Amino acid sequence: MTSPAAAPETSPATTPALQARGLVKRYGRVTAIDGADFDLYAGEVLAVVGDNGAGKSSLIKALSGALIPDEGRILLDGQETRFHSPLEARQAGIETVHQTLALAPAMDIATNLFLGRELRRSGPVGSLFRLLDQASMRRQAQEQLDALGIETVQHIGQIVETLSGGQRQAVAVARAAMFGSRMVIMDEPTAALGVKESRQVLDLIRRIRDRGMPVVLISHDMPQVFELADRIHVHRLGRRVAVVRPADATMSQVVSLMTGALRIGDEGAPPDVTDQPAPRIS
Amino acid sequence: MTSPAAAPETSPATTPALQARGLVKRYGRVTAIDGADFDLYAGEVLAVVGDNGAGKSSLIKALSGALIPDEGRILLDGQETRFHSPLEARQAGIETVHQTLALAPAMDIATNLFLGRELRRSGPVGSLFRLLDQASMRRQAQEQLDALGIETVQHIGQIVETLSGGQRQAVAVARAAMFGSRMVIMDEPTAALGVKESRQVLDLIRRIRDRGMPVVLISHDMPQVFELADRIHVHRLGRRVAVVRPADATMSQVVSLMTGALRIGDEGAPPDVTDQPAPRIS
Amino acid sequence: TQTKSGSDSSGGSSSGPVKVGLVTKTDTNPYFVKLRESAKAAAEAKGATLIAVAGKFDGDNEGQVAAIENLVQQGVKGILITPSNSTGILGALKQAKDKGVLVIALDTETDPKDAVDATYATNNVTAGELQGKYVKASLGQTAPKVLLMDGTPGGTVDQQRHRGFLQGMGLKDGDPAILGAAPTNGDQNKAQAAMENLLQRNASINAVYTINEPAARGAVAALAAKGLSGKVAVGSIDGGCQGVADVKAGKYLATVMQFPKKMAEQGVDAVVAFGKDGTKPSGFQDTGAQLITDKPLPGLDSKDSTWGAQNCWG
Amino acid sequence: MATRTEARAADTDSGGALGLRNRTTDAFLHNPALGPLGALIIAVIVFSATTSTFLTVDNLSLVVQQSLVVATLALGQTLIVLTGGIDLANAAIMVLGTMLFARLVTEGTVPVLALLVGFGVCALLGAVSGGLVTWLNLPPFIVTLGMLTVILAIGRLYSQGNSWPVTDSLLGVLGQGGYLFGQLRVTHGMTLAVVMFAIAWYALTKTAWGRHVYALGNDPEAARLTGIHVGRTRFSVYLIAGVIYAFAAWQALGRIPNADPNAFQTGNLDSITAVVIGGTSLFGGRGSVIGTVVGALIVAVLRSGLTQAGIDSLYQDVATGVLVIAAVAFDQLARRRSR
Amino acid sequence: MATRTEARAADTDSGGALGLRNRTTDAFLHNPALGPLGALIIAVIVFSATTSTFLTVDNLSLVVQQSLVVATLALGQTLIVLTGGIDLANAAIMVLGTMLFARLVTEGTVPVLALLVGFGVCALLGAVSGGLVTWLNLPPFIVTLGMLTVILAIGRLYSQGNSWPVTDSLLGVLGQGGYLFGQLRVTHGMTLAVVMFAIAWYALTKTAWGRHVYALGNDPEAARLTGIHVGRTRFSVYLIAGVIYAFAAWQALGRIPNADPNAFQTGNLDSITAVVIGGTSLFGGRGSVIGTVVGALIVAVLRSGLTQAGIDSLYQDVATGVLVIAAVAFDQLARRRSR
Ligand SMILES: Nc1ncnc2c1ncn2[C@@H]1O[C@H](COP(=O)(O)OP(=O)(O)OP(=O)(O)O)[C@@H](O)[C@H]1O
Ligand SMILES: Nc1ncnc2c1ncn2[C@@H]1O[C@H](COP(=O)(O)OP(=O)(O)OP(=O)(O)O)[C@@H](O)[C@H]1O
Ligand SMILES: [Mg+2]
Ligand SMILES: [Mg+2]
Repeated sequence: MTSPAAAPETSPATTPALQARGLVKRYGRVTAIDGADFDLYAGEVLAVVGDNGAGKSSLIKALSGALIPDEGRILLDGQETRFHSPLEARQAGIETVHQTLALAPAMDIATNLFLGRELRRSGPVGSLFRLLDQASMRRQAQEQLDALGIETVQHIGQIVETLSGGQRQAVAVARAAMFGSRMVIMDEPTAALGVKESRQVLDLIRRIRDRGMPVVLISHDMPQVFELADRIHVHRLGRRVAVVRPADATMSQVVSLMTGALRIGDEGAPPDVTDQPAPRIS
Repeated sequence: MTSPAAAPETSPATTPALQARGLVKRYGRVTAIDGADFDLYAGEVLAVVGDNGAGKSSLIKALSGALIPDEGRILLDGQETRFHSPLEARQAGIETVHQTLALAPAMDIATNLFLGRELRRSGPVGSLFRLLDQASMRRQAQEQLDALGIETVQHIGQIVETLSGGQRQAVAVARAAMFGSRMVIMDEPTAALGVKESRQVLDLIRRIRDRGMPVVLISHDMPQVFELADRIHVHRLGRRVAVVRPADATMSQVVSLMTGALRIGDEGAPPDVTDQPAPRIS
Repeated sequence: TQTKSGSDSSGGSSSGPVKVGLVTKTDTNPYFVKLRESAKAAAEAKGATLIAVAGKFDGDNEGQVAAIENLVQQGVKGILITPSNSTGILGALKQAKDKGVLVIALDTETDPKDAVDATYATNNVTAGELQGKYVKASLGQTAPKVLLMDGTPGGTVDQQRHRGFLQGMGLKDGDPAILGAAPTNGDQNKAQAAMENLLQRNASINAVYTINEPAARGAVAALAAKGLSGKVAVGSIDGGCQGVADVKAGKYLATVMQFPKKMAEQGVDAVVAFGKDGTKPSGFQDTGAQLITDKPLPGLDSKDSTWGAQNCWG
Repeated sequence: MATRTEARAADTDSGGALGLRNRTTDAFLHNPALGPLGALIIAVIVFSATTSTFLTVDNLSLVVQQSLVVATLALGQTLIVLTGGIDLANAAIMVLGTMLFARLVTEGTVPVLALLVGFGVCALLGAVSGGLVTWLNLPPFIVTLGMLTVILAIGRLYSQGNSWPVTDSLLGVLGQGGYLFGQLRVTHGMTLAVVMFAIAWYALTKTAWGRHVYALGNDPEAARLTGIHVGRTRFSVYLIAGVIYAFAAWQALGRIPNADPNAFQTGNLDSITAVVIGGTSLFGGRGSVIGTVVGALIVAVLRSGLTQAGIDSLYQDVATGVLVIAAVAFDQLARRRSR
Repeated sequence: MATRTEARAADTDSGGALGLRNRTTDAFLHNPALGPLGALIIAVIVFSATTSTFLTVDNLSLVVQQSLVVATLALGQTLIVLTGGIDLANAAIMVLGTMLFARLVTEGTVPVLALLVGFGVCALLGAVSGGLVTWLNLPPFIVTLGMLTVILAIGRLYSQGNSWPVTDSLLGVLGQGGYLFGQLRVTHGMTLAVVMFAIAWYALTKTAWGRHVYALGNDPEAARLTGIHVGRTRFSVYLIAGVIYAFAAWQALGRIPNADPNAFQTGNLDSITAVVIGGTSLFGGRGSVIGTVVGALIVAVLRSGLTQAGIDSLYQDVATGVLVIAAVAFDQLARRRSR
């Protein structure tokens, strides 16, 4: 597992929607990703769990083009890919909610939601004069926020840096939900959200999955993970140490895997399900 | 409850350690605090819960000097106080973990932990030449992080902006825990923390309370709140709508109070315990 | 383009004291400071008001044009100007003239000369030439090896003096006798650093041209540090009191004095006269350039530093 | 939905006086140009009251004409500052532009062609700065400082100590113009400036490109993560700024029909001043081109007004320094009020 | 604890080549002055190889002397830039200082007293800028631009067109000095500069105050929330910078015994250039005074070396512009390599 030069081991059964092998990323003395593997199958919710600093965010940054790994390969639907920027990943249909949210602080909610994907007016004013359709962007933004149950936002033109922590996070989640076309990656999307709002996001994730789009969910909330995930990817010290199915494992087993108290193969450890396709939800 | 001019209603029984009456803060069209009251008694853990954007962070910012309210009064041990800056609140012994963490991104962990409270060498090199005692700051910082169970930080000289989200939050919590001398206010301290790390922070909060210091805990995690809090302050639309005791209420009742589905006095609502001192833990 | 404000305000002002506008190139150069002080004194003596405005740097055409426009709006009778660039401000001057304002160039000519009603100026080419002739004469038969401490690259005065100096020396740009040149912006600090660096490269020189006296002082300091004091013929231009004192102290051989006070007084007088009865002066009046040295050389008219100290301008 | 309406109700029932205050607050927060505008208006009123010559249509037209070149330079500067950059080379690029225009025409090139060449070179120089900033990731201050030094030197080498008077009517056309209402002189340069500022305002506030420019200055990492064409946008800003400097060069020839390598040495600082007085943050991402117009006008008004008041240039400098600080302080106080 | 050790092991067993690479990476990340230092060394080597006169003790001493005044100005500038500010008035303050020193002594004041007055006035002017920035919350660019205009004008009014030659030995003492190893001329000014930079380095990296300065520039809001004396620290920086500018004034008189109101007109830009070349970010919070020394030296070395190489001044400008950009690009590439 430490060798990044391992032969490509694409599963014969189903090609994963997104796959990574032997990713490595070092920052001077710190090794953030240390030969990590990753498999995401179509139509599943894959939870990624791990201690703080295990390298979860770094992993998904590498998968979404935000970070260029020093070593390793990334395969999209079995095709080797290299994302040189987040833009390329987004163009490939991968939408990401980063832990840092990636919002422009001095701009308003609607603007942030449509940043980089603005709607233009129809007709020549749009195509020729490139006039933005602010009205419909605001309307859609409002709808999207309402759908997430964020009701305390007093107007959609509010500047993002003046929003509460949860409101800001909701904006970032709403954005990914609106635009994901191939898969959605969410890095702790409910960390700052209230009870009701978290619920809505979980519903949203289910709805996305039900449309056949896979979702990667990083979360520290075990009940949430067990409720939602089809498979659980356990990350530790920069690499994947296990993949388990919620049905096969208990929360405490997973926590033990995360902290290293238990290893795959140990007595009492749940079965590893790496490279087995997830059950299709239909 | 809408009138900020209401007569001072200090409880005759015990003087609250920190009390606020009729706080108001407006930002243009948005009203963040709308006549909020607040009571914190010695030796208790007071949970503050509420929807996203309810005004919890704004409230505790007003209590910790980070924000100057337009109206209202703040009383510290029964004495009316005005904090003109976070510094004044800190000097009064109020330590705060802000939701934004308030860390200097380009500086290292140890530096951030001791920012504004640096240790100097003993003897004339310290008093005359003001030489910092970097070694002991680093040692203490390491101890404090270890106590929180943050073990993935690879060296204490790591720059904060390169830390993972959870690691960063741990630094902010560790700082407040180290320096609080009168009370500690924590705004969603476990939002980005892992399972084990969250546990440690909860233990930490208990230990602080057991030293007799009151703790204000803002959290969206209901099980956590019910496990830890002595009283629960429910915030909604910029003001306090109820104070309940975990023993008297269920989680769903509290959530209903938060969302406005239930009001104090309604049938099925838990009893309001405003202004009643918390039971002393000894 | 007869507009109301021009004629109105100048008409209105004829009741009060005559307003005289002075536009210098900068406020920074001591030379211009003296010019404005003299003009102020002259105006006071004649019961006129002087409004002095300046560009921000040598070559600030835009600043001078705005200054002219604003002065015309203000209702001055006449404008005295040291034109920053000989042609850059002609349009504004023409408009001023069209509005009945008397325009006199001080210190520097315009090109063409009839863009102003009259000019009272030093001929900078002559001044440079005097320096060149003197330096050449002091070298005698020795073949010249010259360093040039220029002013601001491209400045009019800079070019005229430079050209004059080379004429006086009998050299041309690019002559192998010229071992180096550097812009100093007339700043002593820059001149010293430039001279130091040039000397590091080649210290076997025997003559130095300087654009003005601060540049000369910088050059002399660098020469002294190299132990070349007195071995190199240094000349300068300006005639400030400190420069004359430097000549007296033997720091450099000679300087060429200008007479800003004369220019200013004549200019103010002309505007006041114009304000009284409408008489316009005309033509070019050279206010002269005088070689000052304590080591007079045959064939060159010069005055000594004592005379210089009595006539220096600042 | 009920919740939101409730929240809004809480706001509206806070009553008349507060309502007004909240409305001014909002205005100040959403229009960063309002503060500078207030300062400008105050300055105009004061000068109109204290001098008899300031408030004449003639003079007002002049003040605007005097501010045109710096305002145009500052327009390009605003774009760059919005991305978190700074351009020290803008005036040098412009001056080189004036020299190209003038010299080419003097040497017999068709004026239109000379204009094209000049515009092309200015755009190219902007692109060089932009390329270095964007793709080598160098600090804009150093890049444009280096460009400044290089371009000034090239200009002087090209001019060989000459300056080039302009007689061609196309090159000088922006200084021409007619009278509005029979009195107010409106030059083509003014019209052009209005058009340019309007286009820039439109592009910055009504198109996706403009939003990306702001986002870039706001938080470059967030902009990158959202998948904005960060490099392309940043580069385009420098390129467009180069073109704007070419327009500034044309404006400059309209005002002073002479191309001089030594002109506008403080143009870079002057333009930054206009930008900052106009309320745009040097840290990027916050500000507006309207503020920049106001900033450029404030400087011109101060200069004109102080001269009309008969104040000597040295004292004028003192006054200008103090008043520029005061103008920005006024803006700050207005903002603080509304917080 | 086990976990951490394990993590470290993962790093060390990644082997020799990578280990080296990681170590250089760390060096570059922790010493922002390393890149500029590399550029300086390269420049020195190139000039030593291509000219016969550059690498002489004599010339090296000269280069250092030439860089002293700008380096001292840049020291004060560094402090201010670290807080996220900028000081356009520094050279003007310094020049006023030289004039006070020189004129007071010329008019008969005891030299020590003249020095005290000069230092006092410079400190006061720094404090005025600092006060406006700190307590009125105005942008440093505008405040110091206003101060620049005002101080320049005051200086000219005070000088009335004169410059003041300095003959007093105390005022000129920093230009004096002895020889080290019989050859290398070391002036007292050089010694003073070394002492000042050492103190500044110590204060910035070894004391609480220094950390607060960095924190302030890093994230002012975070600094405020942590309870740093934000106002006091910011103000102190401007005040101290003022005192440093007084030292620069003294240095200037040591080099050129003449106080001239028109000297050092580009001192502000030159000092910012040294700061930025030295790797300090204009956004604040990142950088070092060591970088600033290197930055100031790079500029002096380029000028001297290009002159030694016999390059004409205009072509020198072209080369300087290009090389300054190249120096910073070198730094960037070194950093990127190590990422
Ligand atoms: N730019 C960087 N420079 C140095 N170290 C870094 C950098 N980015 C991340 N790291 C380190 O890499 C490790 C993994 O970080 P990462 O953010 O991926 O963790 P994570 O699993 O997302 O943690 P969390 O649950 O706290 O968000 C951490 O130890 C972190 O300190
Ligand atoms: N500076 C500001 N300008 C305008 N509105 C603001 C500002 N700060 C806060 N608000 C608004 O005030 C309300 C309360 O915000 P606050 O941050 O206190 O909420 P919160 O209860 O902490 O929410 P969360 O649980 O999401 O952290 C929100 O609607 C927010 O948008
Ligand atoms: Mg993470
Ligand atoms: Mg909050």
